[in-house]
Amino acid sequence: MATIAAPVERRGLLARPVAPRGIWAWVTTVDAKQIGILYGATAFIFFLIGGTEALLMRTQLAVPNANVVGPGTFNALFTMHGTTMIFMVVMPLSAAFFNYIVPLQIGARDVAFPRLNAFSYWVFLSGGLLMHFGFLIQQVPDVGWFAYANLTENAFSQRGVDFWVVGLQVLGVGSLAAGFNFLVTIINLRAPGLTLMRMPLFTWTTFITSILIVLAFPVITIALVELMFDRLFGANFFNTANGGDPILWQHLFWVFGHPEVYILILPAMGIVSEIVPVFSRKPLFGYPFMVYAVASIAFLSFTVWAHHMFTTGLGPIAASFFAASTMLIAVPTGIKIFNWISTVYGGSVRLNTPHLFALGFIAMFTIGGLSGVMHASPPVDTQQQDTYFVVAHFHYVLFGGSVLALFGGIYYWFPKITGRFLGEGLGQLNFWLMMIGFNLTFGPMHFLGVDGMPRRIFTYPAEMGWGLWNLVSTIGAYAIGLSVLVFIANVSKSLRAGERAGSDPWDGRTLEWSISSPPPHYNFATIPVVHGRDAFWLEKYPELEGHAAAAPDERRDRTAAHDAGEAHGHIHVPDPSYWPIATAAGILVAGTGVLFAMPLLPVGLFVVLVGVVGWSMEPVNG
Amino acid sequence: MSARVPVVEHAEHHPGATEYIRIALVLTVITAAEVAVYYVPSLRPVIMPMLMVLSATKFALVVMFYMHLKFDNRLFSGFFIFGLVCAAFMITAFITLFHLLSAPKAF
Amino acid sequence: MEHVAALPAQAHVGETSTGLNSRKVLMWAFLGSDCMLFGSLIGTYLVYRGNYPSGPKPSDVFDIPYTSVSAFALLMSSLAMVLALAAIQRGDIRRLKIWLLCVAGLGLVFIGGQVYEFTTFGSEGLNLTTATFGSSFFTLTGFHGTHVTFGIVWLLMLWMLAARGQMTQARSLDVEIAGLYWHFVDIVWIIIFTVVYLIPAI
Amino acid sequence: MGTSRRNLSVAFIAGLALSASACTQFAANAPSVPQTTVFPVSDVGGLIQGLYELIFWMALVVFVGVEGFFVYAILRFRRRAGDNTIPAQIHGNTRLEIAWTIIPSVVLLIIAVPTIATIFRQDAVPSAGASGEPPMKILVTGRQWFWEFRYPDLRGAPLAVNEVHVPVNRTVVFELRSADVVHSFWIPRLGGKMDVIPTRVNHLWFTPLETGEFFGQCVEFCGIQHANMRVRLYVDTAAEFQNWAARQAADAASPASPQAQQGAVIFQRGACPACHTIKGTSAGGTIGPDLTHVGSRSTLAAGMLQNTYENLTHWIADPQGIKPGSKMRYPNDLPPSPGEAALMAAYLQSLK
Repeated sequence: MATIAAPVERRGLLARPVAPRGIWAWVTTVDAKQIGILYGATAFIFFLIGGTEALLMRTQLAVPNANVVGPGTFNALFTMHGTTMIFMVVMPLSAAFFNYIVPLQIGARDVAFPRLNAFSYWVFLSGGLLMHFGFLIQQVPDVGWFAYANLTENAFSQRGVDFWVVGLQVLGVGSLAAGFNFLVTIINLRAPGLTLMRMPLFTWTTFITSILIVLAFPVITIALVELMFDRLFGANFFNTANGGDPILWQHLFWVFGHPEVYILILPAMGIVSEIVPVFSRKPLFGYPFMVYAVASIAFLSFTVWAHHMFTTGLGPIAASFFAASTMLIAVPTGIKIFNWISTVYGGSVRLNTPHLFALGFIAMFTIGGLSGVMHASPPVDTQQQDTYFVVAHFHYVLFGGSVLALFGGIYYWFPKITGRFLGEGLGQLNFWLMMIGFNLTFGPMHFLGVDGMPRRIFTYPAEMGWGLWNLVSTIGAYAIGLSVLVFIANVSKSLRAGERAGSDPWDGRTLEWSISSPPPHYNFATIPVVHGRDAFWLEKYPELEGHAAAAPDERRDRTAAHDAGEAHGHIHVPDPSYWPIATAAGILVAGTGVLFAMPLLPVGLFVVLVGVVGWSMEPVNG
Repeated sequence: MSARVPVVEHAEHHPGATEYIRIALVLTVITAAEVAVYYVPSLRPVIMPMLMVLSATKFALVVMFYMHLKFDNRLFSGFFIFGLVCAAFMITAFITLFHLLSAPKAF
Repeated sequence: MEHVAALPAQAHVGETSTGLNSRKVLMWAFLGSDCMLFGSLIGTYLVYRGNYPSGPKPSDVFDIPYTSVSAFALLMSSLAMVLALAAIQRGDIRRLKIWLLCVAGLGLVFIGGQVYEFTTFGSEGLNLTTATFGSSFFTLTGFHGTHVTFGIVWLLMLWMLAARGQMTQARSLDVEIAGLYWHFVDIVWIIIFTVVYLIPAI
Repeated sequence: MGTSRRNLSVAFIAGLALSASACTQFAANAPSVPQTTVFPVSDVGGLIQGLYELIFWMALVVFVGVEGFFVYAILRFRRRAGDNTIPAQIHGNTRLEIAWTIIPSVVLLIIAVPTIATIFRQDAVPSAGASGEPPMKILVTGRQWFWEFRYPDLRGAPLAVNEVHVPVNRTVVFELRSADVVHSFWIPRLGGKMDVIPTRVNHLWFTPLETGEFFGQCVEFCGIQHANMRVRLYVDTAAEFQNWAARQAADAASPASPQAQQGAVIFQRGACPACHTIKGTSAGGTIGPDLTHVGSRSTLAAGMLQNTYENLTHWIADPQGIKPGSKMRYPNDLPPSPGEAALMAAYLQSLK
């Protein structure tokens, strides 16, 4: 898009905004750190929305024959809960860390395409809004986050599906843009000496996640286009009356959907791989094997999708193939768990809040992995598919996994981002409440699944014998809710009066801890040169790794270097720009047009065109 | 130790105009062959593999020479081939699942 | 401990870890990604290719000589594209402009052909709503046509810049990246031409 | 490492093992949990259960081993207050990596081999069940939101709705079709589920080994009333089954009581015959469930209500109140009066 860049001396359509303040600073920012904060804050708001939806569902299911919400509302709740948590919470929270942390970890001043980065965020926000516009007219998506055809055809559904289709399509554009950006950033903006096999593991998982995004999202894009053509123009992709096959949707959806699972979990694994070594004061055990494991999980994730479809009548040959490929994924996953445990083993283990969350991740993810092996076996899966056993499984992976790790990441990097610690006492309370609440909520769902309770039912009769565990589960859900309130209290307290954190509060190992907290606008006054894995640790304790001890004056105080850099005033960071948000606004208008008033569609597309032209004409200044 | 490397645009060998035109001639011949094959009834039994080989050859020629992948950085080949392999796997799987292993249709 | 001089953050200015231009890396990543996009479309088409219970069969509507000509036009546009690139790499802006126009012109021939073909098919009773064959055929070829159209706009913008004297030998990368995109669109059609048009629907 | 800490980790591991086995015990309440998946009463159910138990126990061993060692490692290497030493910087151990690549692979192979064997066994319908008779075919149609069953091989091709009967020890093959969207047919104690997909025919078979009443329900989300698309399967003795099938094949009984006769008139005069069939009368609609023997069913509205006179009256008078979104609607949404509903209920109750 930005390839037809004008020569530097020419002015664009609009002058680039110069270092504005206040709200305009956020609107026009192209600084990855600020964009990271925008991602994080927005995702957290969506987390509260998605969490509220979950609590409403749990309230309805607490006792048999409850009548808190009706069936239509319940279906909308689980659809929006799933969609929100996946696309508007876990992915953008991961993106928040990609934005804030990855450039710092690789010793870069920004990402490869700063304006594209801002565009990704605004498109993500637009997609989230489009998805929620249905609430305005009481037409909320209600066909599940998987939206199985042919329930989504006009004959069987209402307008809610349109909001899902358009919203997800737009969210996909944002994800793709971010995926490309981080792929190129990690390839091209590494500090000198930071070879691939020296990259911090979080950077690695970001890299692999970006590859997955780039290859998986086109597939859902096409599936959504086909569904949209069916709904808007009378195409027949999934219209069974004219030969459409609902199974094709399932295949396309899961070709995307399974890599998507790893898009959700790999960044979390990266975060854990950062936290555990720091708080065990040991390098990550088996680093190269961890990298190979991540890469092979990513590769295999494109070959296993039909394990979501074992009950569709795949036939024994296909079922055997997908069962075998699925089981294969357990091997690299196991390698990761064993390596984390070995990192702890023999270490000097501090049980601060970030570490508690990371260790909690390992313990809970192991459970999710083991239940995953159970329904990797198709015959067993025919008893577990679409029951609460599966709900338990993927919440152990995505909540016990992703969410715990992301909270760990917040506790870990909060001092870097704000310069203040989150409260340790409230943090511990947060962790234990969440851990207990989580296990109370999702542990009993294993029993409910074994007891034959299907997913996505808004009610059940008392005679089914599911009352007790549902009640326990609901109580647990409220405990999770409480733990989130504790977290909010902790953050707001820390932002006002948190204990000051220095540049390196945890005795960190990677480059982000080598600069001040919060980092300066330009990240690094001088681009560091990397001599090995755990670059900052190596710089602090060269003797531990058998390197000659550095002369004292070479142990640089980077904060001082920053002041020097600022004083020199020669550090170039990209100027803010209006075009990313303008282009994204065009997409928002176009999407709104498809949903409410077609005449708005060309208007929106015109705004996009103006945005792209303005963008490409904009002077690219350093 | 690898430091940052200045971006060098044209360090590699690029084929010249003559070579480009020669490749275009080959592409033309193959296209003609494809269309010709289509009209020869006696080739019907083997038309599928024949056409696939012919178009794969065209595909490879354009990618290797016009897109310079043969001479360019292996990273680019990596990206492209990984995408291509994933797509090919998906398409092969679809054909297998829908046409070779498919359950009987209910029409 | 050595430190390299402060570097601008933009990748396309100055140095990168790999020595590769970031925009070119982006384009190749995009092409890998686009493989999956067209992979999904072709996959869908192959699932549905035999399904035309009512409407016309592919063999009823396809005009192979006609489509061969437009496929050939697109193929030759790739030749013009590499010649345009060779021209700017030599610093020959005059030839660059000629070849760019030539590429865009051949692209327009292709698009014109597609518009005519779609119209003819429509009048013969094959459209997006004609069973699943129609849906998947028009979506696949339509997506490709959109790609071509976008490419034409891009090339014409490059031509405009060249006409205004803003393209120099130093900016040959701009042409190279547009060329990568254009060749990709061409190879996708090589596949589509074979899979959709030539291999007869059985 | 102090004794107390060792005791703690031993206690923790024991606790894990205990709670895990408690899981199986809690799930083991077969009588009070009608849809339990782990007390199979069919041959296929037994096959699946055997495989499940193998994987479950292996997973449990791995679970206790990994989590136990993990907790041990955390407790054992906890940093003491004031201790600021840096532990040995161990980067890895290739032999260990190879070991924990190979061992899980072997474990997975132990799971994969019987898995694949079971996939093929579950796929192949046996030529005869324990009773020696050939498999009986039952055509199943999933609809929003009820189930229809037809017995094409039996005399009079009997039909049943939401409650399906099969003879014990005879293999039954369900041919699954959908009339609208994707459903999934599942009676947990008889074996695994199979999706019911429009444009496709899927098969599910099992040989019931015990008589009794077994619960099931649709398990693929199929719209607003997905939760209320239940099914009951009755495994009868061969004789009971013959009787039942003969009754189902017969035409509807003529109404005997005056109320029932009045109800029949109202039924036939109203909009009901447009959607419902009552064999032996002129009502021949195919949109809603067949009502020829509705009085003999134990539940109404796909398992929502007990089939009593009061419930049926209520259901006829206010279907949208009981089952919002249900396809049971009246023209202009004008339901019959309570009196008419009661008379029709009397009629339908008489259709045993």
